[in-house]
Amino acid sequence: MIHVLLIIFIITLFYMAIANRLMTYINVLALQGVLLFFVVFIQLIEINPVNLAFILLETIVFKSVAVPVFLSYLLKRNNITREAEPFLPNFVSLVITTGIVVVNILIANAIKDDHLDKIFFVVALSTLFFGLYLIATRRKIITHVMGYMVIENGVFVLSLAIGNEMPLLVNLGIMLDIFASVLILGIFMNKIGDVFKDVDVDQLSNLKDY
Amino acid sequence: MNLIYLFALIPFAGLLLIPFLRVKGQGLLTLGLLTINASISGFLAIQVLTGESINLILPGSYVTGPIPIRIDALSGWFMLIINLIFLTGGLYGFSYLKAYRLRRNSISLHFAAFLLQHASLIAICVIQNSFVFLIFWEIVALTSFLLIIFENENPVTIKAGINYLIQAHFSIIFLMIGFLWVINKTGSYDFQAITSYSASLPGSVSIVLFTCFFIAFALKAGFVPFHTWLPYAHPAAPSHISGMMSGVVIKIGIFGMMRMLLLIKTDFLTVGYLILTISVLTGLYGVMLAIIQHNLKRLLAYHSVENIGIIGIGIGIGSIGIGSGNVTMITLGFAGALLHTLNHALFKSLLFYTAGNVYQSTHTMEIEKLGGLIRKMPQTAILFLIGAIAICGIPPFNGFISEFIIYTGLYKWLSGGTMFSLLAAIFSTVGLVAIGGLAMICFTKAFGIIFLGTERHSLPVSCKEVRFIQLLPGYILTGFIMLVGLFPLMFIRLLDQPVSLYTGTSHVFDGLQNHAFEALQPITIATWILIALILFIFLVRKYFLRHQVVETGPTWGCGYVAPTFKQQYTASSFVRSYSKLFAPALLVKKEEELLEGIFPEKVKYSSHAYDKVERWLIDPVLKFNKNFMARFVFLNNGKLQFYILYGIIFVLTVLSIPVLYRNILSFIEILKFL
Amino acid sequence: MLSVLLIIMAALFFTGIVIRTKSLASGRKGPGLLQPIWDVIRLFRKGAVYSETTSFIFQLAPTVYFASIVMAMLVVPFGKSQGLLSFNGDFIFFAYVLALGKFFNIISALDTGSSFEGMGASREALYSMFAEPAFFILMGSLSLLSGHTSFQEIFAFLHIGSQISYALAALATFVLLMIAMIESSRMPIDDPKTHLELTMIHEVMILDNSGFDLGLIFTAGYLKFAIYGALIVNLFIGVIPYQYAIPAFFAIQFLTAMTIGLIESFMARFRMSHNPQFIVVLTSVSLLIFFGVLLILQKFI
Amino acid sequence: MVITYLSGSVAVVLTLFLSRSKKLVYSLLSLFLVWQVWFTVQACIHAGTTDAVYFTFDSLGILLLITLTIVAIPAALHSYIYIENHAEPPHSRSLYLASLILLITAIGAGYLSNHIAVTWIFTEITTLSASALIYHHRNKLALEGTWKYVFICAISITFIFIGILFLSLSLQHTGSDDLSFTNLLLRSKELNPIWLRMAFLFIFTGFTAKLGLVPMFTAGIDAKDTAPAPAGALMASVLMNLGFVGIFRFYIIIANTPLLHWARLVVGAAAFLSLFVATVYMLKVKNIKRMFAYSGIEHMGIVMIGVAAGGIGYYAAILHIVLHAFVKSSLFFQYNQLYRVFQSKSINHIGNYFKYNPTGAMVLLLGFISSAAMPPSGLFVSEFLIFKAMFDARQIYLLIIVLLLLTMIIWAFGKNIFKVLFVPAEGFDDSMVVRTNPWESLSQFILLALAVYLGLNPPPAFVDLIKESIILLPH
Repeated sequence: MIHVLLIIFIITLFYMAIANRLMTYINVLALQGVLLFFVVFIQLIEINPVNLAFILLETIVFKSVAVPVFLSYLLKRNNITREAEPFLPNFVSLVITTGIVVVNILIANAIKDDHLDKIFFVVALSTLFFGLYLIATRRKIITHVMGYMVIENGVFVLSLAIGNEMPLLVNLGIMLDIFASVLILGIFMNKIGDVFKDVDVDQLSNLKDY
Repeated sequence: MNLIYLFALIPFAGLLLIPFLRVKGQGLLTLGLLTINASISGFLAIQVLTGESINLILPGSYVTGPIPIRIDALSGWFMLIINLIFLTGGLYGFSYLKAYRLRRNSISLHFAAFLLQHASLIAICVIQNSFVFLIFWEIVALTSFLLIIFENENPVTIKAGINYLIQAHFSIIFLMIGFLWVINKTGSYDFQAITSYSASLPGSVSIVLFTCFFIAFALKAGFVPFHTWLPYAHPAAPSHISGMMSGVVIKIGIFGMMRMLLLIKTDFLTVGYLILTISVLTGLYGVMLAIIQHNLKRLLAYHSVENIGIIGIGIGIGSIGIGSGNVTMITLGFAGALLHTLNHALFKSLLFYTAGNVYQSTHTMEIEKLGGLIRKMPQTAILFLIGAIAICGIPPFNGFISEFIIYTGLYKWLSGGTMFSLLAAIFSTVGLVAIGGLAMICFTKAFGIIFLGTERHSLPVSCKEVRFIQLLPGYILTGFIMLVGLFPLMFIRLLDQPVSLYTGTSHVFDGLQNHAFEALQPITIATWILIALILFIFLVRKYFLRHQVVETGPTWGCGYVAPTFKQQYTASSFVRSYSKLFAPALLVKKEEELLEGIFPEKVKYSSHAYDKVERWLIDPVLKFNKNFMARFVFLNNGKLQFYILYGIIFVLTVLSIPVLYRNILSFIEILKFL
Repeated sequence: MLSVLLIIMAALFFTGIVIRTKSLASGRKGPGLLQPIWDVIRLFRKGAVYSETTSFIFQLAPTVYFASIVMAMLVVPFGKSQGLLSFNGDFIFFAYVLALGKFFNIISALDTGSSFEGMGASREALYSMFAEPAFFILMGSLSLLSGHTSFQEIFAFLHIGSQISYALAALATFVLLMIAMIESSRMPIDDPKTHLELTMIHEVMILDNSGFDLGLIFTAGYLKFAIYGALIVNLFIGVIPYQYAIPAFFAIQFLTAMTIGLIESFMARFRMSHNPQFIVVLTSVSLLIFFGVLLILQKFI
Repeated sequence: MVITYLSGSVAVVLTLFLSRSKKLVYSLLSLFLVWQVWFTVQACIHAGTTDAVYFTFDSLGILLLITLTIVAIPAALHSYIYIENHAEPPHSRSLYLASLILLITAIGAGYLSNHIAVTWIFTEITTLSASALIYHHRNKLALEGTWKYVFICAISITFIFIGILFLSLSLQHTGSDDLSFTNLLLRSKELNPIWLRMAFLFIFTGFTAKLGLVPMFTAGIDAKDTAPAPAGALMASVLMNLGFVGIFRFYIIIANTPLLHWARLVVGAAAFLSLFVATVYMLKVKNIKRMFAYSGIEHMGIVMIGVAAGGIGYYAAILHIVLHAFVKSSLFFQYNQLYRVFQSKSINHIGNYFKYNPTGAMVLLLGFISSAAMPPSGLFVSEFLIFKAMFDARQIYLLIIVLLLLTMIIWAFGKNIFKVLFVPAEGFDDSMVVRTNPWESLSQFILLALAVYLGLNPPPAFVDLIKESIILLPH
C-alpha cells in the first residue's frame, strides 16, 4: 500500500514537471500533503499516538491545507500571472525528471543496506533533486517557494524511512518545515509582493559582482 | 642581553610617542632614538669586528621557539653600514621633510616606519631563527613601503609602492619555501639546521635549495631580472628614503646572500659561476639602461642595479674561490664585495641626497629641463661631482678601491686554471671594464647636463642652494668617501674578521700571508701623489696667470653670431650615438614630428625609456593572469538559481567522481585485457 | 725614474716628428722638430679668455687632465727598471687614472654649453668606453702569459720566442698603437689637421680653452703619445741591458711617430658612424691575442 | 546553566522587542552583555562538564565562546553608535537589538551543543535572527539580500537535515539512536561508510552556507553587504565560526573512520575552490564591504585547507579562525566610520581617508596588514603553520599555487585599501565631512592588538585550549 502511495507521489512529480499553471502546482502540493498523510499513517502506526497525531495533523493541516491556501492567496494578492514560465520546455523537464528518478533508482540499487526500504530512499532523493531542479528552471520567485515545498516533502519522506527508530527526527523535520516555510512565505507575503510588482527573478539580481 | 631588550624597546617607545608630538618634536625624537639604537648596535658591531663574537639565545614564545642571536663579523659590518646610512639619512630627512611640515599625519607615520625599519634591519642581521627572520624580513618590506609612499596623494607613488610590496612578498614566498624545506626535514627553526641539513645533501639538491634563497635575496637586492621594482620605487620615494633604500635595504639582500654562503654547504663552484654570470649581466644591463633615463632618480636607481652587479661579481669570485680552495680569491672577492657594499652605500646615498636638493630647489627630476645649476647651487654640485667620480670607480675616491680589489681578484683568477675558468675570468673582466666605461658616459651626462652649461628650461626664481643643515649629511658622506679613498687600509683591517669567516683561517691580513692587498699601500701613495700633483699644477697655473690678463667672453660659437641656450647639447643628444649603437638591447619609445616645408611648423620630439625585461617577463604574465581571472566573474551573477545550482553540482560531482573513477579504472582494465 | 726621463725626452720630439713626417709626405719642408714645444711655451706665457657660461670646473679640468697623464706616466716601466710606482695591477690604475682625466675633459667641454664641444664630449666618452676593454684584455692576456700582474714584471717576463708570440707582439703593437690614436683622437679616428670646428672629437672639446690651460692640454697630448710609445717599446725590449735598450727605445718611438705621420698623411678619416665598429675590432683583436696566449699555454684541450 | 542562560537571554530579547524607551533598551543591552560575560566565565569554570544533556563545555566551545564574547561587546558598542547616528525609529531599534542579541545567544549555544541536531537547530535560529538584521535597512537591496540569504540558508539547512537523516541511517544498524558527537565518536568504527559518506557530504555542503565556503558561499556575501556593519561584523566572524564548529565536530568523527582520506579530498577541494573564487572577486570588486566579505571567504578557504592538510594544520586552523574573527570584525566596525565620512561604499568614491580620520585610517592599514597575513599580525603565524602542514603533507605544488593566489589577493586588497587610505577620490568635496571621534577606533585597535599578541606570543592557557580541542583528531 505504502509503495502504491509513494509511486503516486512520484507520478505527481512528473505531472508537476509538465504543468504550466501555478495553480496546478499548488494543487499538486496539496495532493502530496494528502499522500504523505496516508503514508505517515501506515508507516508510523506503532509510534506513540500523541506524536503520531501531531505528525498527522501537521501533514494534513499544514502541508495540504495551509500552505496551498496561502500560496493561492499570494497569487491573487500580487496578481501574479498564471503561467509558470519555465526556462526549459516541458518535454525536456519531463525527460530530466525521469532521468533523476532513474539515477536515484540506480543509486539505491547500488547501496547494500537491508535496514532501509529502498523505495523511500528513491522517492525522497528524486523529490529533493526535482525540487532543486524546479527552483533552478522556473522564472517566477513564487515557484522557488513551491520548489522548496517540494524539497520539504522529499525530506519528510526520507525522515519517514527511519521514523520508526527515531521519531525525534521526524519532528525535527516538521519543525524545519514549518519554520522555514513560515519564514520564507512570511517575507514573501510581506515584502516582495509589494516592493517588486512584476515578480520576476531578474528583479532580484542586483546584488552581484560583475 | 639588557642592551638587546633596550634596543627592542626603543622603537616601540617611538611608536607610542611620535603621534602625540609636533612635527619638529617628532623629527628630533626620531633622531634621538635612532642615535641611541645606532650607538647600541654600533657598539656591538665594533666589538664583533674586533674579534669576539656574541652568541645568546632569547627564550622566545611557543610559536617561535628559542631565538638564537648570533652577532658575527658579517653582521657587524652590515650593522655599521646600516647605522651610518640611517644616521645621515635621518639627518637629511629631518631637514628634507621641513618642506612638508603641514602634512603632520604623513610625517608621523613616516618617522614611525623609519624607526621600525632601522630596528628590524639590525634584527635581520643578528637573528638566526628562520621564523623570526621571516617576520622581520616582511616588516622591513612593509616599512619601506610606508616610507616610499610618503607623497601619498599621488597615485603613481602608490602604484610604485604596491609594485614594490608585491615583489618583496615574492621574495618572502621563496624564503618561506626554502625555510619550510629545511624545517620540514630537520624540524628546527635554527639557522644551524640549514648548515647541517645542506651538508647532508648531494650537491645538486643543495644547489636547488640555495637557488631558492638566492632568488629570494636577488629580488630584494635587485639582480636582473628581479630588478623591475627599483626604477619605480626610487623616484617615487622621498630622496633620503631612496638613498637609504639603495644604500641599505637592497644591501640586506646581499647580506642574506653572503649569510647563506656561510650557512649552506653546497657546490660553491657552480654557485659561484651562477652568481658571477647573473652579476655581470646585472651590472651591464643596469648601466645600459641607466644611460638612457631622463629622470635623475630613475637613472640612479638603475645605477644601484649596476652596483649590485659589481658586488655580485665580487661574491661570485669569492665563492668560486671557496669552490676551488683558492684563499686569495676568497679574500679578494669577498673583501671587494663587502667594501663595495659600503662604498655604494656611501656614494649612492650621497647622490640621492644631492638629487633631493636639486628636486627641492627646482621641483623637477627631468634631466632635460635642468642645466647650469652649478652657479645656483655650487655646494650641491661639488657633492654630486664627487659622488659621480666615486661611482665611476675613478681614483682618488672610494669606488676605485673596491673595484680595484675586485679586479685584482679577477686577475688572480686569470693567472691559471682551466680554459673555461680563464674564459669566464676574461669575460667578467671585460664586463667590469665595460660597466666602468658606460658608467662614465652616464655620469658625465648626468653631471654635465644638470649642473653645467646654461639653463635648458626656465627654472623657478626660488632656485637656490639649500640650507647647510641639509648639505651636512652630504659632507659627512663625502668625508667617508675621501676616507675610504685615501686610507683604504684602515677599512681593509676592519674587513679582516668578516672575510676570515669565509677563508676559515683567522686574521687573513696579518702579515698578508696571501699577497692580496700588498698593492693597496702603493695605491694609497699614488692617490696622494695624484692629489698633490693636481694642487701643485693648479698653483703653478695660478702663478703663471697672476700677471696675465684673464677676461671673459661668450662661448666661441664657431662664427655663429646668435647662439641660444637651445643649441646646447641635451641629455638625449649626448647619448644619441650610444643609444643608436645599443638599440637592440634598449627599448626607447620615440614620438617625433619631422620638420617639413620651407617655413616649418612647431614640431616636437619625445622619447621614453622602457625596460625590456619588464616588457617580456612581467607584463605578459600580469596580462594573462588578469584575463584568466576575469573569465570566472560570472560565478556570482546574482541569480538565486545559479547559487542553488552550485550546491547541486558540488554534491553530484563529489558523489559521481568515485563512480566515474571506478568505471574509468575498469575501462582501462578492459583496454589492458585487449 | 729612468722611464719617466725617457718618456719626457721622447715627448719633446714625438709630435714634432709626426708633423715633420706629414709635411715631408706632402712635399713641404715643415717646421722644426721642437716647434710644438715652442708653441706650448708661448701658450704658457699667454693670458686666458673664459666663456661666461663656464664655471670653475672649466678652469680646473685641464689641470686634472694633465695631472692624470703625468700619474699614468709614473707607472710606466722601462725594461729592467720599474716606473716610479710599480705594484700588482698598476695597469688598472693606469687606465683608471687616465679615465679621471677624460672625465674632467668631458665635463669641461659640457661646461661651455657649446653644441660643438658637447658633440666632441659625447664622442670622447663613447670611444674611450669602447677602447678600454681592448686594453684590459691585452694586459690580461699578457699577465696570463707572464704570470704577473704589474707592468714591469709583465714586460720583463714576456718571452718573445715562438712564432705565435711574434704574431702576438705584432697584434699587441697594433692594438696599443690604435688605442693611442683613439686616446689622442688622431687619424683614422679623427683628423686634427682640419680646421678646428670640423675635427670631431678631441680638438673640438678644447675650443674654448686658451693660454695656460691649452698649453697643459697640448703637453698632455704629447706625453700621451710618448707613454703609449713607451708601452710599445716595452713589448719588445724585455730585460736587455740599457746600452741596447735606450737606443732601441728612441728608435721604436721614432718609428711609431713616423708610422702615425704616414698614416695621417695617406689615410682618410673614417666616417664617424664607422668609428665604433673599428674600435670594437680592437677588442676582438685583443681577444685573438688572448686565445693566442691560451694556445701558447696549451690551454686548448 | 545553559538553560538559564538561554531563558535569560530569551527574556531579554522579548522585553527588548516590546520595549520602546531608549534608556530601557540600552540598559537591557548592557544587561545582556553582563549576562553573556557571566555565562562565559561560568563556562570556563565548568570546563569539561556536560550540561542539560545536549551541551558540553569542551575546549573548542569555550575558546570560540570567549571569542564570541570578546567580539560581541564592541559589536554592541558600535551598534549603539550606529543607531544613534542614524536616529533609528524606536521599533526598528528594538527589533535590531533584539535580533542582535538573539543571534549572539544562538551562536553561543550552537558552539557548545554536543548534539548535531541541536547545533542544527541553533543554526536555524541564527538564520532567523540574521535575516532580521539583514533586512534592517528596509530597502530593495536589503530585501533582495534577505531573500537570498534566507532561501540559501533554508536550502542548506535542509541539506544538513538530510545529512542528519543519513547519519542516523548509518547509525541504524549499531542499534543506538543517540546522535551526540561523543556517541558517534564512540561508534565511529561501526558506522556504515556509505551513509556516513552521504551524511558528511550533505552536512558539509549545508554548513558551507554559514562558513562561507564553496559551494554555498554566495548568500553570505550579499548578507554581509546589506546588513548594518556591526551585524555584518558578527556574521563575518563568529557566525562563520559556527559553521566551522558544525563541520569540524563532524570532521573529528569522520577522521576516526577509514573515510578520512576521502573527507580530506572533499574539504581540500572545496577550500581550494573558495580560495580561488575569493581571488577572482578580490581582483574584481569595487564595493569595500563586499571586499571584506570575500577576504573572509579567502580566510575560510585557508582554514579548511589547514584542516585538510592535517598535522599541525589542525592547530593552525583553530588559531586562524579565532584570530580572523578579531581582525575581520574590527575591519567591519571601522567600515561604519568610513561610511560616515564618504557616504558611499564604492571604492571609486572613497579616497584619502588618512586625511579625514587618521586613527581610523590606521585601523584600516593595520587591518589590511593583518588580513593579508603579513607579519607582525598573528594570522601570519597561523598561515605559516598551515603552509608548513601542507609542506608536511607533500602538497608542495598546491602550496605554491596557494601562495600565488594569496599574493594576488594581497595585491588586489592592497590596491584598493591604499586607494581608500591615500589617493583622493575625484569629485568628493570635503566641506561637510563629519569629524569622527578617534576613541571610536579604540576597540578595533584592541582587537587587532589581541590578534597580534595571541599569534606571536600565545599564553599557555590559549595553546592548551587549542590543543585540547584537536586532541580527538588522529595525528
